[in-house]
Amino acid sequence: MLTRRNYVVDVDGQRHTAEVARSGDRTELRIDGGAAAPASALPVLGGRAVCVTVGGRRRVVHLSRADTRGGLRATLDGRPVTLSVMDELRAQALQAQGGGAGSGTLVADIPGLVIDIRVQPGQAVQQGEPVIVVEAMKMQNELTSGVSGTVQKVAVAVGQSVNPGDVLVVIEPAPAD
Amino acid sequence: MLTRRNYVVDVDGQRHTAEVARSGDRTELRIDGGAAAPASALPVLGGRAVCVTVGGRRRVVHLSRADTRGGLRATLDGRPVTLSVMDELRAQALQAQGGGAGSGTLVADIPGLVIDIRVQPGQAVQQGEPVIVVEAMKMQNELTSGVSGTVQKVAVAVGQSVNPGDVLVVIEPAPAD
Amino acid sequence: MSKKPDTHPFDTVLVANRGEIAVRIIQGLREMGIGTVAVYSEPDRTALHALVADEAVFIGPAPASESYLVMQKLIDAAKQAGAGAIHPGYGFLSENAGFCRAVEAAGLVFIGPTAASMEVMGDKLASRRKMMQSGVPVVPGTEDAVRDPAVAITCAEKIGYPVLLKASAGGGGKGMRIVRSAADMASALRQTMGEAGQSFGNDAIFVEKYIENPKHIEVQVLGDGKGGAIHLFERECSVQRRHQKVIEESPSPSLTPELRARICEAAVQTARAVDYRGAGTVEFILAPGGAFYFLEMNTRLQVEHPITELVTGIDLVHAQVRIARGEGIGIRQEDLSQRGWALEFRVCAEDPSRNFAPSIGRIEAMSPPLGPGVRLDTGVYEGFEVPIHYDPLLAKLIVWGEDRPRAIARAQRALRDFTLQGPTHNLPFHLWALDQPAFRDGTYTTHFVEKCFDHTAWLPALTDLDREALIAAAALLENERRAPAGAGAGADAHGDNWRRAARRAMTGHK
Amino acid sequence: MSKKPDTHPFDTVLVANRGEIAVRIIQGLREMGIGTVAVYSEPDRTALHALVADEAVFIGPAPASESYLVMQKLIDAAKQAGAGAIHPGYGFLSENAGFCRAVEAAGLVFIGPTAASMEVMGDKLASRRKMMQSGVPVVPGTEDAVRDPAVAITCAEKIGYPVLLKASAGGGGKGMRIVRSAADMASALRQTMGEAGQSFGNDAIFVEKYIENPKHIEVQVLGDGKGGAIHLFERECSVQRRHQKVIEESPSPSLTPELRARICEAAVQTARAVDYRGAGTVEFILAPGGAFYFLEMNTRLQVEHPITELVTGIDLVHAQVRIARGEGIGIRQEDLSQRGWALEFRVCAEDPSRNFAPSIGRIEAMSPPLGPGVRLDTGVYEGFEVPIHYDPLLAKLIVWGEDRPRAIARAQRALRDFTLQGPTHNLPFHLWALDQPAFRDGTYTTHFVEKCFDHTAWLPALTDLDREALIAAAALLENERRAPAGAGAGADAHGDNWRRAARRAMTGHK
Repeated sequence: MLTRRNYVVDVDGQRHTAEVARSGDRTELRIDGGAAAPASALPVLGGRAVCVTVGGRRRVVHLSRADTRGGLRATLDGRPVTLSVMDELRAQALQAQGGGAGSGTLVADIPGLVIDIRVQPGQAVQQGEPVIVVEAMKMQNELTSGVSGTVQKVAVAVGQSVNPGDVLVVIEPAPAD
Repeated sequence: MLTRRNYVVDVDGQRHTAEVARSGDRTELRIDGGAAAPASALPVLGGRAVCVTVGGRRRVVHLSRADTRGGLRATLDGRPVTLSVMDELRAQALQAQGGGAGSGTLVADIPGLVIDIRVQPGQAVQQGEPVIVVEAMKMQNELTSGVSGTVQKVAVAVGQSVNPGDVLVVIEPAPAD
Repeated sequence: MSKKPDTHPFDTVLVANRGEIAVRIIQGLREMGIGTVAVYSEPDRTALHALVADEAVFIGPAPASESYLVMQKLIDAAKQAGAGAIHPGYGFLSENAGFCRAVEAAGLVFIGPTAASMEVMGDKLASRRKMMQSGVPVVPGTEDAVRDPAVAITCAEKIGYPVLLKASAGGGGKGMRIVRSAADMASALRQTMGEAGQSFGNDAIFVEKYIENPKHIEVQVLGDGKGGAIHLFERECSVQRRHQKVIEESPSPSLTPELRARICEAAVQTARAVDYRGAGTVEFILAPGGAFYFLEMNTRLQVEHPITELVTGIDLVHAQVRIARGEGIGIRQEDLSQRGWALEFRVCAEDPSRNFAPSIGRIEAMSPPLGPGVRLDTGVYEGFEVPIHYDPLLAKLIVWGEDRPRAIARAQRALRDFTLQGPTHNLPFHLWALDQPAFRDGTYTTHFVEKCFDHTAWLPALTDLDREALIAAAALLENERRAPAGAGAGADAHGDNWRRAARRAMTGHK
Repeated sequence: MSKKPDTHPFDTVLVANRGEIAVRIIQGLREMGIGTVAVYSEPDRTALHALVADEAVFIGPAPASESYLVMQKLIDAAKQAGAGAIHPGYGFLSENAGFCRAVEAAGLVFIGPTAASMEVMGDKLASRRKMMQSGVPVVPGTEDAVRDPAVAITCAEKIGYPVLLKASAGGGGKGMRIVRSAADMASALRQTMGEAGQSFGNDAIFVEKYIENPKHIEVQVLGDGKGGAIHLFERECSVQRRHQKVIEESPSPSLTPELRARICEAAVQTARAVDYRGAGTVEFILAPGGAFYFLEMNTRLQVEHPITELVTGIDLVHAQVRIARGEGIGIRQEDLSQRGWALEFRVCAEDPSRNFAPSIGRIEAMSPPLGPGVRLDTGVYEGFEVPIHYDPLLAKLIVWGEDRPRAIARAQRALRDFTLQGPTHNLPFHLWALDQPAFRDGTYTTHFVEKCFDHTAWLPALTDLDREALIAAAALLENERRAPAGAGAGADAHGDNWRRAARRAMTGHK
């Protein structure tokens, strides 16, 4: 029985397609519409890595799952790679929902303590401008605005503890030039 | 809600009883019918060990499951311990089925090659007498009889490969003196 | 209590610290046959240091101010567990003279220097004065605190701009400001005094020549507390980010044998000047021309002590314990030599691409590098959830090689062999550093990272073959997860069935 | 092919071996910037050596005779992968002169001695004669093969009973028989010749004085292939079981400086006598009175080479490669010295309680010991299924300390810190050995294990507190498995949900 599935793989922000065709014990892989090559992936090192063979070339990739949405932590020869994989249909559905680069919402990504807020509601900010400082692990972490625009809301106060996912500041992006 | 369960724990061949009483977050342990003491067991070191606290005393035991019948591999400060645990009812049921020390059936415990057979059917053997030699990992492994008795059957031949669980020699135990 | 007046026997030690240094001290104590007591806060319930000690005492909630910094809790824990001595490690209370006094007042041995040494060395102005008296070179500048901008300007004109305004009670890169002209002096002095008063409760400020492109050289010393002292050669710690060391090496590639002899001798003089007891480190600034100046003395074991251990063959924790027991230094200067080269890499949960901001999370995978010339001192393990409350140092990778090029090559091998996934960390940064010409030729200064590191373009490019392997790994594993090749087993909706797949694959069940 | 006639450049090396030694060689090559090619048999598909190499070539089914011992497959694999040299490791084909010739005939560099050296040293009679000519002391006995019992008896009466009959082609404790009187000579000679003919295809037997209570001392040498040679001091390998070494140390506790100088000089003479090229080991028997005799020379890297590396600071794999490239030894004798003390423990899958019978299985849990002075060379990892087809050496734990007592104390710490579960192994045996008076005082001989080890009563007794902890761990975990405290999660009928429990506990979900 031949099964064929298509995936979208994101490697350090660059999008690739991969077609996996499996027939019995044999698996073939076609990357970015190129030629199909026999391929296998064998979990090794106690599940901490995968020994990948594509067209006879063997590599060991260290991999662990970062989230439940296809995000992976990958390391190749000590170099970290941002990797994610998604079924092609799901990738298309997500793309249809829109979304693009640069968000106006600053969200805490680690738990910490707000120690400085550099903006006020109504204030205009440039992309890259410091907005808020969160201290964690004895270090100060300055968060900058991802967009140019106007501060709509400051959701936290100095001295407040925040957790990952907490919204800190909302900035209304200025219309593109 | 209070739940109370009884276990039989074998430590290096010595049998103990343990009563675990749990009420909400609180667990108490009573060993060999002694006094009950608050106890906890926290898996640590990535599940390779357990941090046990009994009556305020804290110890780290390295533990992994050896089989599905309650057998465990335990190491305490580098010293290996043969450990098994069983629900009290199951332990009683097993005991009722009989079974005792010293079996007359020699079974291969590792894969290997039979390189010498020292006995013939009908021959009398003493407990501890060499019966068969199996080579594995370039080393010769001499198996001795667990009982005194008479060889009933030699189930393998020199040169034959054997796998764990294969019966090698069956010895009919002599009646106890 | 002791029979001989000068010895302080103890058979159990409480380690008033956490993380890798607590683990390393426990290892050292155990090797001497000494019982070990750890302390742990709530989030450190399952921390490695609490698991490896003979005993572990709970000392309170997460904030260090309610646990690791509470002197009485530590002393009570030591008494409760029957410990006769306390080892403070580094950080926390290790350089707190009050703690040292409290420990000794409780009848326990403090494994470290006297409170008096700590007090002199904890105050930059006091230690500068002490060193000037002892003939140890200090950076040109004022001898006393300066409140008047005019005095500061006079001094600056004498020694030449730029100058540094420095808080006497500062440290760790805090409480400093560069001044490049007289016009800036008044406001800079006002601001620095304000900050110092607020941060350290002491607004004493002094003026110092600002050394451009300096190197950070430090010398390990051991003192017997009676004026006897030896040195264990130098370490160079010029690779810093956020004013904190991140890679250290020993020997320093910047010293000639003659300069080494002089700087080490200055360190011994420093230790003698305060009758130093135990292990300490004298830090110097090395100017491009070869002039060196006393910076400060750290009155404790340093994070980077292992490189000295590898090069000299001396175990510093063992030496600390011997001295604390009153057995003296037990090592003669003439028996010491430097063999080979050692490098230490601080493995921190931080993101080099985001200005080294701290990262947290569970250690999802960890396999230490092994084999020749590699040492790992770690405070974490696979499965451990790194607490947010303490510093981001997870482990230290230390390598030794026959010479500097071989130590670097070995470090590259070990850094690549080190599997660590979970929090973002700086192992890739270390690989970056080892590839830089300024690191390889040893000319790097404390400005190395700020000058050379571009956080947007520091990771090596991926080759086409790299991409192929990554795409294949991701696609094939996702495919296996969605439709396992094995019979029966359904896809695991919650994700991670790779470990189980690994088990199947490795036991031969396809 | 090479530009300079005397250099043999290569940028990629095939490692014709498996397990820990293949991994260690790959590490060494990588540190020199050399590309690495592994070979693997069917059950080694997921073996560590095949995973860490840059490339890995499949060479056939499990039996070594169809994979690791097939010369042509190895040479083909090297050619296919573009390797310019082959490193044979130890065991397998490492001392096979035919392999050495075949490799060189294929235009590849053999990282090891010449075929001629191997041939002389592979034949005990030939090497005895060679050593006698060179003035190296050999055990008193016959110079030629003996077939006539009368000749053997004459010789035995001259040197005194007991004597040893030894097969010229034997090794590893095989092909030897003790004879204690003339009456036993004829039958013993007949049997030994028969066995030798059968096992080695060569029934040449010679007579040698049997040394009672001997110590096994060996000396590491490096030769340049042109008569130049140096030594890297001695190793003592007297802790043996089944005639195989299991603990080694360097220096030897049995040598005075004077005796050390003489035995090391004899080793250098041995290497010079055969124009030895590369790394080799000259083995000696040390008699209780201090007399020493040449035993044999191992013409390869030894299992126990790391203790020499730790004590001398020289990387032997790097040295092998430099010599194979034609760069010479590159180390001067006068620059070498011994620093501190090193011990090696062979970690084998074997059961000390069952006469060290091999054990197999999956490595269920493995956490290497870390921290100061500890090195682990391993060929396995957590999750790996140890194949039955090869030898039971899983890893080597090597420790270094400032002196012998401190090295022993550190070894005890490291052995206890080493988590290894799955196959039965001998880490507890090593802890036993370190507790024996004969080991601690250094008087142990090669009879140490047979004399001191009681396989029925060697494990330390469990204290009441030990029992309490074990019972609690077993009962509480079984209770948790049957009725998890957490809401929702049902008991896992297939057993092992501890790892998941660990995850829950460590992420704070009760």
